[in-house]
Amino acid sequence: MSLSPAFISGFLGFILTLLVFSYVLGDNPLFRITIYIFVGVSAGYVAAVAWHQVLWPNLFLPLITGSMAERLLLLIPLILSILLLMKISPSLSKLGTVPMAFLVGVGAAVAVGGAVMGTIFPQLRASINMLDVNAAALQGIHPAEQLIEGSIILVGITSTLIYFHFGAKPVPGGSAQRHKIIEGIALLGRVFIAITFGVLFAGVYSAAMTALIERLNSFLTFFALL
Amino acid sequence: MSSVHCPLCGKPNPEELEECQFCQARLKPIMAPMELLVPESTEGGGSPEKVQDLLAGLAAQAGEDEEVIPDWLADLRMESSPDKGVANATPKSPEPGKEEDWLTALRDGSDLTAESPAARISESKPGVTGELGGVLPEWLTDLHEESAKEPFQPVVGDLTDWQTDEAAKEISSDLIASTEDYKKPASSSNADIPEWLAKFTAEQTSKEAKNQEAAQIESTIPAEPSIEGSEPMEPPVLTMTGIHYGIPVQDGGLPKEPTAPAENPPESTTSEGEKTSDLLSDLDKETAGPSPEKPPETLVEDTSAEIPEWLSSLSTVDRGFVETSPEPGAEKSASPLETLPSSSTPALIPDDEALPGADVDELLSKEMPDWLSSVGTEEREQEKPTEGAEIPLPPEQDESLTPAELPSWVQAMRPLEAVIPGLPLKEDGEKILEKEGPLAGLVGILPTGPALDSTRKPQPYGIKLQVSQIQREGAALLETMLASESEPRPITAPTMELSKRVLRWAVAGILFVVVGVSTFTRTRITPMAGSYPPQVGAAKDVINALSASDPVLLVFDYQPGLSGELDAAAAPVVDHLMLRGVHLAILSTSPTGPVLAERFLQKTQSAHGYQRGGQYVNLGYLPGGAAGILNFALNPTNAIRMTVDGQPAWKSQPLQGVHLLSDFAALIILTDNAETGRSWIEQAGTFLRSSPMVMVVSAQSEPLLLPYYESDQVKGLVSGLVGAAAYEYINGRPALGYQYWDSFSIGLLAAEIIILVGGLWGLRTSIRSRRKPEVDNG
Amino acid sequence: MRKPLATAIAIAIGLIVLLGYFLPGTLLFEIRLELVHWAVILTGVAVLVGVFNLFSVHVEKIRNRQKGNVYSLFLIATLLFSFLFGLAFGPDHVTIRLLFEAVVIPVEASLMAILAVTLIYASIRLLRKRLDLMTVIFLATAFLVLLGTAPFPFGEIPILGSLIRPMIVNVPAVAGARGIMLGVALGTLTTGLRILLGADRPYGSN
Amino acid sequence: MNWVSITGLIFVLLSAGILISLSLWRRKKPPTFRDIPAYTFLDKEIGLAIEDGTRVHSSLGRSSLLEPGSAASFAALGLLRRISELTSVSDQPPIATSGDAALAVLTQDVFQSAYQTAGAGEQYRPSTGRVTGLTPFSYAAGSLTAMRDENISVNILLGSFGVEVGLLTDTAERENSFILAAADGLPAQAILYASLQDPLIGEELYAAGAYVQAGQPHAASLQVQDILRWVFVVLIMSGAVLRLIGLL
Repeated sequence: MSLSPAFISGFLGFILTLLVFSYVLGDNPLFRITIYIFVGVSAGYVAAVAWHQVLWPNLFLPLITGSMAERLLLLIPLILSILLLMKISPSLSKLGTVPMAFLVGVGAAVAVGGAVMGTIFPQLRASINMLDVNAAALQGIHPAEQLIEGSIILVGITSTLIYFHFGAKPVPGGSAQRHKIIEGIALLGRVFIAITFGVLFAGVYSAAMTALIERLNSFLTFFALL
Repeated sequence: MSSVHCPLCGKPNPEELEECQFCQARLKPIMAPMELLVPESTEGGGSPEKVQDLLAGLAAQAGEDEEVIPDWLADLRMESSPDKGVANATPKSPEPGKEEDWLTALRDGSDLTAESPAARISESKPGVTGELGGVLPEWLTDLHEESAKEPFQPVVGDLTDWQTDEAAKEISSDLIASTEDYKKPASSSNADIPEWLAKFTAEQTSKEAKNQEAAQIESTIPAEPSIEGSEPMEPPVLTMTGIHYGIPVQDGGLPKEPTAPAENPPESTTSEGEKTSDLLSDLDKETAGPSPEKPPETLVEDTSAEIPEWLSSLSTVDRGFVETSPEPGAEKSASPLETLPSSSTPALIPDDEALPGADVDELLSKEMPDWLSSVGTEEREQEKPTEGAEIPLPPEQDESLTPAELPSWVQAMRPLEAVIPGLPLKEDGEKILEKEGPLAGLVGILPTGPALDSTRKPQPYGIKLQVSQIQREGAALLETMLASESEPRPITAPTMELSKRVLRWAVAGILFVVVGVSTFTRTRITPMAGSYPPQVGAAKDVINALSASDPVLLVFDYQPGLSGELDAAAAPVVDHLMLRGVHLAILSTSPTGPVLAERFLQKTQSAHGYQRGGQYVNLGYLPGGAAGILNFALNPTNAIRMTVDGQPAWKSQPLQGVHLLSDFAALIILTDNAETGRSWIEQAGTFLRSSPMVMVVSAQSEPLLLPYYESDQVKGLVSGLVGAAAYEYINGRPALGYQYWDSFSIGLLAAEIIILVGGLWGLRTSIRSRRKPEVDNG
Repeated sequence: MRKPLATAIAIAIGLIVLLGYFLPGTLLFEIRLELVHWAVILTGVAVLVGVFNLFSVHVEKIRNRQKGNVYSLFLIATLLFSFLFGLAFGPDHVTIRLLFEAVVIPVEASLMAILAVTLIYASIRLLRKRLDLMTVIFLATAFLVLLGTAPFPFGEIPILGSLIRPMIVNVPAVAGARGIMLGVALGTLTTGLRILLGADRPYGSN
Repeated sequence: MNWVSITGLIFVLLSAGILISLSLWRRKKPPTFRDIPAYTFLDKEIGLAIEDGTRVHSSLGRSSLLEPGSAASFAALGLLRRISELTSVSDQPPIATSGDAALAVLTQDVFQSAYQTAGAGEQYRPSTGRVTGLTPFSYAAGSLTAMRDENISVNILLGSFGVEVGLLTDTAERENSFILAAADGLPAQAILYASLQDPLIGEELYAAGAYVQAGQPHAASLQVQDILRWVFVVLIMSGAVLRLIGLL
């Protein structure tokens, strides 16, 4: 047994894992200390990464070594960055509104573009292709099988979509109710949603179980170092 | 003493309080600015000029406002008002021909105009004009809200939390709307009363006169009023007072003198102060955020289609008198805003009166239990005759009075002296002996002195308490509630908490023991699955097709928490890659990715002896999420310039000859997040050209990414420990998957049993606990 | 206070980036890339602001002697150490890597591991919270999929892993997931549009 | 430039057009939406929190503003603003935690402007909008300690979450506090579905603004979603049939 980096890392890992596991029994000071240390280390690490791998190579290095055009162009983000840093001070925080508006504008556009081009169009296309028996036949899938599976998926997609329908008519008693047909389809949609969440839940559980096994195995690894 | 219901907690508060005594929510949000206006304008009516100036200023500002408002916005504002205007103009019970004199009608109209804005505001429904401020983009609403700066902006500023931003703006914009109207009576009064106006007022009056009270009001106006002297600018002041105190207009007591409108407001506001909170509280109720499924009910109906023709035509003409700047939307004058000003006024009284009885009830009934709201209704109904009695009787009615017929028991009380002539009548102290009329001979029947000033009838009180069935039920309910408060309750919470905690411990204990025992004993009894998923075989085929020294981009996009699963899943794949002798470029869109990659290689692949800078290069963190991925896919050399250790990235050995994304022989994505996986597929997929993409994902993401394998966008997919075990199995190289397999299988089995047993137990408990109340009730 | 400038910037930048998204190969696309690049720089600066926020919140906690202020000392100490050390020597330094491997990975993985307990606990309490058909379907699906995930130590149930599980995962689950994802995309679209139209202004412009 | 991009642009412009029209359209009655119990209870619970003198805690997830998950954060910010207006009378102002630095700055901005609107600008404290961690699990861990220490009775977990949301719901349950939670990611939704009495699913997250009456555009958004939803249904069904018979 020597104080090698592997040992230190293994020892700390072992102790901290036990302390986190103690949360199962209930909140306790040792768990708290572990959590605060963890939050502190991870935040410091991410901040260091932000400096070394975002700000330095993308802003400061080109400002120092880049061409004149590049430097001039980077003056804008530099000014915005300085304004954003004003958010640190409550009295100057108003100055940071402009860079935040910039970020929000870009973020909203990325969200809208991503939703349309990344989800809506591909998903619609994939859904429409569900009954493409010819393409399925080329992949060696029997047309009848494709037809049945495709129909179920189509019904599932549409009923799930309809489940979310918000518009409703007010009914006596202060609540609101959707049309009976929509309610009927929505019920079917709920079944598909429940199945989907059941599958995903099982997936998350498998991941968590693997994490538990890995942690317990790490104990073995640490014990082997002793 | 009337009370104001707090819009936040719903509890009643004395009217004079500014904040709720229970929750400290502000009760009178628009008081302050209005108070600034009211004293000046109402005190003795002595300074009409001041008022005129002020209102002219308001009007001017409103005019300026209109100047800068684009026509489409103006249209919007117009659209917002028909609700009010039309509803106000809707008479309750037509009774034509009551008032034929156009002069009287006009005067009457102008008097009533004075009260209109108050009523309009009281009736303004939320979500109309004012919403513009709250809902439109700033660049749209700026212009609209400019008009509220002076003096209305403070109104908005004073609003507290319970009044939403939106609601605040509604009120203020209603005020703005009313200020725009103020100038209209003024201009019309200066004019020579054209024919159209006479016609208008006559019509208006005839419609409105069906209301009994309105008829009485009209009758109080003297025969020779001075139109000029009626101070057309006064009305808005009265309006403001009305807003301020929330006075229902009919309570104000109508002027007896021709010039009374200017002088009466203070009187009216004080005498009816008790009832004043109604309108304000109504407003509050509307603004205080009804529950989502109960959107605020409109107090008035939006009946733009029902705008009478005369009304719209009036507005058109009326507009001509107003010195406003030309407005593009003016030709659409049938639209609501124009209908508001004077045209809508006559019907205000009936409308206002109708409010508490109908719509307010509707509102109240949503907030209160039935029995409570019905009590309120009953009380209001009881009040109505009293209010009616306060209004001076018109002369015609006085003349038509018939001698009262006394009931027999009163007749019997008459002293004998009064009946028998000649007997002296005795006056008893302060009590006055009635000498004539039906009460002749009775002593102390009619009150004297101050009592005569009282306009209220004494409330008749029965000896027996008159309680309706509903009230009785309500009282019983209240009694039960109070009784239940004092009843000792069994303390169940700690037991529940303990059982929950024990259950949690039991679950944790089972899982830890089962998995721990399996891990520490290193059992290997669970067989591998008989069949492996085809996507795993496809991944193996892709890697098999790679040649030595091919550059492969390996993306570590998982978080440390999932490293247990992803390390295990990725190990056989990376092992296979290294066996093929490919060069690796490591990249991550998560800041923790680069260090996870180093740890992974050191922990699981150290046997291959890959050296950084030699066989692999760590390009570090690629910021920007999906946008960063696109940036990298477009131009990798520009997106990442240096490696994680500060070396020029693209000059390193593993990246020789790589300039584009398609120069990589394959792209392997290791991710726990389906979103990240999709981002890579969507952003980088097209730039890969013929190079294949393989994914190693967490089990939770499998159902979401599987369709991409089926659509051939991803050439291979290894998911979770199951995928890892299958990969190891078909590749013949056991690694972490094999090592964890037994524990995984046993852990899952334990979980399945717990879910099954726990689920059945939960089902039974739930059904039992549901049945229990039924049995108790039954 | 009104901030028309901020709103104008958010809308203008948003629209340029959005148009660039749909018009590849144009100048707008190039501008979009540059704007996103600037945004990436700003998120990097925001991280520094965020770290300062974390620091100041805990300093305030200590100063005001709030509940749990002792623990805040640990956070501040480790935050300062890892940040300053990382700043000086880079996140690839062996000490930082050691700290990361000894603290961050074990704690995160352990939190994930106790999620195994939490999830099972939640699932067995679920029927007591919400007794309806959907809950039963949810639990039954989870149960079946878990059964089909791996063989038992004593053998494999035929069909379950090879037929039933893949069928559930590939057919109804895919359908439900697509429906939900389309719905989420719709929500994303309208939420984003509200910001691009200036109706929502979360950047402090009233 | 290809036809898909052009179609995408047209689709976005059309959606924006409908959204603007519906936002500006004044109608007789505001639109009504189906009941979502979680939002119904939220109103009540916030009122109780104010009465109790306890805090409302809002956690906005950990999505970067440059990722598609930012929309969930924006939706959560809309709700946060409304909540901060509602609770500005409370002597225990709400707190907001987030796992992204820029998002935390936005929560501060939202608090500040909401208090100013409510006329309680002096109540604003920058420390109420905080970052609790910069990685997903450290964010969850930091938030769970805040949930235990800050006298919180209402937890609103709305935004972009991963599986770490399970730790937050577990803590809220241990504290017996009310939870309203919705996430954009499917695994997180599955965890919420298993943990909560009234889970919010998928798109319901983005309806938060409309259900707390944050303004007409929020209600209009839901109507736009409803319109597009039916367009999608028709497109999918007709497209699939056409593909089946070989016409597409």
